[in-house]
Amino acid sequence: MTEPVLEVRNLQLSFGALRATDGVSLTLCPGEIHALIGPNGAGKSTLIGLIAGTLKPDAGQVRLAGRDVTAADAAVRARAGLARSFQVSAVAADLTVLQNAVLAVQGARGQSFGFFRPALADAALRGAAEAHIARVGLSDRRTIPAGDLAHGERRRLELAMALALAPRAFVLDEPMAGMGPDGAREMTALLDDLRHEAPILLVEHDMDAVFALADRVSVLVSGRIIASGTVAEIRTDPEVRRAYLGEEMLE
Amino acid sequence: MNASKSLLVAAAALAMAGMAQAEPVKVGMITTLSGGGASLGIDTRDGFMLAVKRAGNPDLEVVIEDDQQKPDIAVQIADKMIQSEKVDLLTGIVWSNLAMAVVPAATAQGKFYLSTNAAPSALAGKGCNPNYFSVSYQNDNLHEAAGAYAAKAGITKAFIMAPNYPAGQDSLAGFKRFYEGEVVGEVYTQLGQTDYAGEIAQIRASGADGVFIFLPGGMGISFVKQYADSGVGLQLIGPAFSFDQSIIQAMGDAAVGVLNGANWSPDLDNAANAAFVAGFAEEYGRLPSVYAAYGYDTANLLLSAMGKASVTDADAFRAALREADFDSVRGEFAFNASQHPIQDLYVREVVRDGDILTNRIVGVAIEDRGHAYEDECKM
Amino acid sequence: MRREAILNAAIAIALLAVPLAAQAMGEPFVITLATKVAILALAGVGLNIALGLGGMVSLGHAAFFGIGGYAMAVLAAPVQAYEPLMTWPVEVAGTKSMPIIWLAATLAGGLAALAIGALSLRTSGVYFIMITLAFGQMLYYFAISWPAYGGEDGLSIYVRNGFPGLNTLEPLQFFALCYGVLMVALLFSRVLARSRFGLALAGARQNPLRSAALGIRPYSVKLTAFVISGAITGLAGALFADLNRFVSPAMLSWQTSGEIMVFVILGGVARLFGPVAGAALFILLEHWLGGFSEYWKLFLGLALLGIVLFARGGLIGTIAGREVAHD
Amino acid sequence: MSAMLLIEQVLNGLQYGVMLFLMAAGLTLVFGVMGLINLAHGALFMVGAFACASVAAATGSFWLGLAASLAAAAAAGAIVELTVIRRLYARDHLDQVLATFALILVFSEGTRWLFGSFPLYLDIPPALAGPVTLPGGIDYPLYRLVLIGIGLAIAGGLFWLIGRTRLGIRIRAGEADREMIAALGVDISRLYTIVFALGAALAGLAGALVGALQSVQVGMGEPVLILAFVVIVIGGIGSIKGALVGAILVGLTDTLGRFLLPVLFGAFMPPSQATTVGAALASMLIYILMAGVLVVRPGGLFGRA
Repeated sequence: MTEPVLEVRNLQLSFGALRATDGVSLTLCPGEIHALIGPNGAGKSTLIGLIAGTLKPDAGQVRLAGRDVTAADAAVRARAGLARSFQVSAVAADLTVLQNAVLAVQGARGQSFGFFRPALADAALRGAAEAHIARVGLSDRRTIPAGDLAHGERRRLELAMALALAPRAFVLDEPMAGMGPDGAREMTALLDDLRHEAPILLVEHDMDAVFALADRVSVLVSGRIIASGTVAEIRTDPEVRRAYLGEEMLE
Repeated sequence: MNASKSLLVAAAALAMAGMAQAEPVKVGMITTLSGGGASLGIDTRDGFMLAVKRAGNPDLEVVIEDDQQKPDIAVQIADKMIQSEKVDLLTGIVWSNLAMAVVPAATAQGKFYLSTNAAPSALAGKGCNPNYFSVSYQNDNLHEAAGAYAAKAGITKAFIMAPNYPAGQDSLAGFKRFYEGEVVGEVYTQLGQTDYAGEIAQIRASGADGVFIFLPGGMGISFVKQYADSGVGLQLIGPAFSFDQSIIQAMGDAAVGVLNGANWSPDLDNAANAAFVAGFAEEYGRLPSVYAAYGYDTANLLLSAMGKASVTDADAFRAALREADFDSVRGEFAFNASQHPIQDLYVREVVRDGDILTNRIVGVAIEDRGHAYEDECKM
Repeated sequence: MRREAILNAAIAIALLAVPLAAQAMGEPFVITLATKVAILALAGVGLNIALGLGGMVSLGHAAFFGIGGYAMAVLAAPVQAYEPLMTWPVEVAGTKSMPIIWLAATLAGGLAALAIGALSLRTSGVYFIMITLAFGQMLYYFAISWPAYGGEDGLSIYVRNGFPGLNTLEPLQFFALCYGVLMVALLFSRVLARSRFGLALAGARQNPLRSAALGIRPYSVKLTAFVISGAITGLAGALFADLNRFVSPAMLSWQTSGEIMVFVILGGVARLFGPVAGAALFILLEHWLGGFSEYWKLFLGLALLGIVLFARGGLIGTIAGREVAHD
Repeated sequence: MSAMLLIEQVLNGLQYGVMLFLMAAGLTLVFGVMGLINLAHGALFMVGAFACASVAAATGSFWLGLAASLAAAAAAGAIVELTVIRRLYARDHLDQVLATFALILVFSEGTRWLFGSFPLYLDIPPALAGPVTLPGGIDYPLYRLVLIGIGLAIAGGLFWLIGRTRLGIRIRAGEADREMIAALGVDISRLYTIVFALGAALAGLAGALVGALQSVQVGMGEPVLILAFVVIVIGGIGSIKGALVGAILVGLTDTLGRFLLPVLFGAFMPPSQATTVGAALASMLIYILMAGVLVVRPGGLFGRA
């Protein structure tokens, strides 16, 4: 097995008495899609925050490409190649698709402190941005303000922005959320393609997508990983069935 | 006719027949008519306009604007009056900081300025100007009166207090100039402060036998009410601004017995004053304040000069002003070399007269006082 | 967008035409008013960079405005008193030269914004509003009670400072100078909005979390914008002090902050010419209503209320429509 | 300097803080529940003082005046909420700042129109006038002691109201989730009006109580408003407990700073200079305190951020 791109070691974080993340360890290796599933309130968003650097752990380590980034903030981790998407679409709504993509490219390159030349007049920036937009199939929408995009298009724009970071690892928070069946199918195909770019840590509720895409699945319940393995192993794991189906029946 | 920018041309009917120079004079009055300090400006305006109305001189035109107690607004109004309205003379500013913003520039442009109130030391000494007259006093005067009289009133160990700004610092210096007792405590408060419990505790602990305060406007009202309630009970003395007609009603009985240094009082015994106080009460339905008195005197000084010289001849008009040939409500009145008044300074006491509170003179503090900066004025 | 461009051009031309006409008709005071509009608009352009582009609702911009004013006074006062500015460690003379004063005011405003912004930007939203307000008040009280430079009395500079080749005492020439500075600032503001930094600032305003995930630290971007904003407002303060030939703590009061903000919002937040339109409307209202009634501020308040509640997007937004300039 | 004087100054600081609390509580409540920043809160303080002064002058009873101040400020608050504030909840803070700034102008000039430019007279009720001797021999004004008592009682009442009553549960629920409480069938707009009127009444009460001690004049609300901002920033916005702690902290810092700093500087400076410099620094002290708190805790002492 190759050296993992992203490695999380024994992460802990409590909010008061609540242990939101309780000794989580996991790895993400080149070329794989590692799905993270779990019922609502299991602590998935907290874990993503810890990995992305918007939250600081009480204990434990986050390593990116062999480097300890636990002390680095979100912007530093992003420039080190950690590409993150958000559960609720997070784009700058007043900016156009192209502007959002250029923003992502200049962010990745650390070139945000240019005060005079128009950003869109920079051929290198613009070229890279247009390439990423083309990759997710939004080329004909590039002058539309991101706020006016359809839901699925916005998710794809997010992916284009994640691509701009020349990522070593993707951390995607529910990219299928709110999509119709067609959109979900398209997104599944896109993700399957993206894994060649960089491995994906995929947090997702859409089990069809998870089962179609994931090489490995980890199950998070109450801040702990209770099982980890291939799709087939997870399907038959008794503890997962209990934790999960028990919850599902309540819903 | 609107209120803040009224063009008042007095009725021609009473025009004096003997007027040699019928050259019209246009006066720009810049004063505070809105915001927290409006009562002072309103009294200034009303006193001034009472004199104008009584004189009925058709050659005198007055333009009035509100400075909102903001220096930058005052400067712009002055620019406007000089550039657009082409006034010959400016007057009316209540506050020293506004005067410092307006007066030097106005006099530099050859306009006369007659001060109805603010008279900062900078304009009395080094910055004195042939076109600048203070009709009211020099800022230190009323503090000096309080200082000179304090020992006579039995204050041998004084606790003195003022806000921490230039006028406050000048006031404590002015008090100490003629005070013969000992200063046992000296405190600067914050400008605009409303709670004086801390200072009152210090007064109580200081071992003083009297307290001098300079706290203009609302600050004085707050202090006097809190001081009365504290039961400290030492004699209070201050300048007239803090215990004037417009303010003491809001202090209530807490103010009764307070001494204050002044150069005018409603009970000052002369014919001009009696006529002024009665006329003001009749016209506006309230007793006049010192600001009204200064406004009234300023207008009468101006009218007297108009009778002697044309404003187009600046030197002659200046000479006419310097003669101060008018019946001041303060009795004897003359200008010194720096064109500030030489006048008697009194001490007044706040008394209850039926339903209202007012001031009564209790003694003369300094006779024929000029001011402390005369030597610095090279004019 | 095109409609807004036409409107902007019309405003720029009108602001230039009015004083020229006033000069021809012998109404110098109108020129003074137009100069005031240009200077206050410049302060608004500064605030608009923080407020409109960066989404930082600062209620403490009077601090930078006042600091700019005092920078002018500190440099110019020693000259009129025939004294050096300082004698230790080296003797430095004061100056009456506008370019040097402008540089000093810009730097002073920027530095103050760096200090205040570094602390205030640790928070956001309503905290940020209150903290900037409180820092402004802190400087205000300091200026009142600190005896050097006049305290509450302020400081008069009897003769307006000079600019090489111009007679600044001539109202029209001083206006031209202020108008020129305003136009340069507007141009800079437009260039800035479209630059890479402008894009990063828009990202940090609309979605700080996303910006961080793209490797752009919102704190640094916003702080930089706040410093630029403070610097421009500081420059406006120096010009304002020169207009009045006077500086006082009143420039630092929170009402000044409120008024600068009113210009920006009246005209239209994040609109290039918003502050110009807002300042012009405010000065017009002030003079028109002021001639009407002693209680003119009551009507000003009602007018403002009406504009906030029913004319969103300010003057420019109402006339030019919703679109925001991004191309 | 004696220990007595120090104790008296601590009492003064406490009393000042408690009064600030009455202002800050309404402000923080309105922000916590409605997410609204209200610059016009100081205007309601002024309304309370003017209502109390005019009713007390007409009837001769301070207590009727006090009741009038509560009623007038609550009514003014409710009217403002119904006509203006209501339209601002969905807006950003910028619009709220501008609209409430405009309200200050309307209230200030409106009051001046009605009552004139001269300060009004309002005095301490005779029953509470004069000093009492405390254990240890300190003469202290009774009225100020009563103010401390009233303030603490109201603080207790507010804790009870928020923590134990149905209205309190709704207020807390409203803070947490606007849609949720609406979905539960609570009339959210009526709740907002009530909360705003409650905040206004507290400000009006503070205005009347303080008005007996200080000058009742137009513009009296703004300095207090800014101090109340400092208080809730220090305490943490939305937290009543934070407002109480912050208010007392600010009250003590300000009073003791004004008293002690000149003494401190007097140790190594000539007296007249020490008083000037000390007073200048004392006026900045609470802002320095605020900056210090923010460096350590950007969300305030009891804030959620």
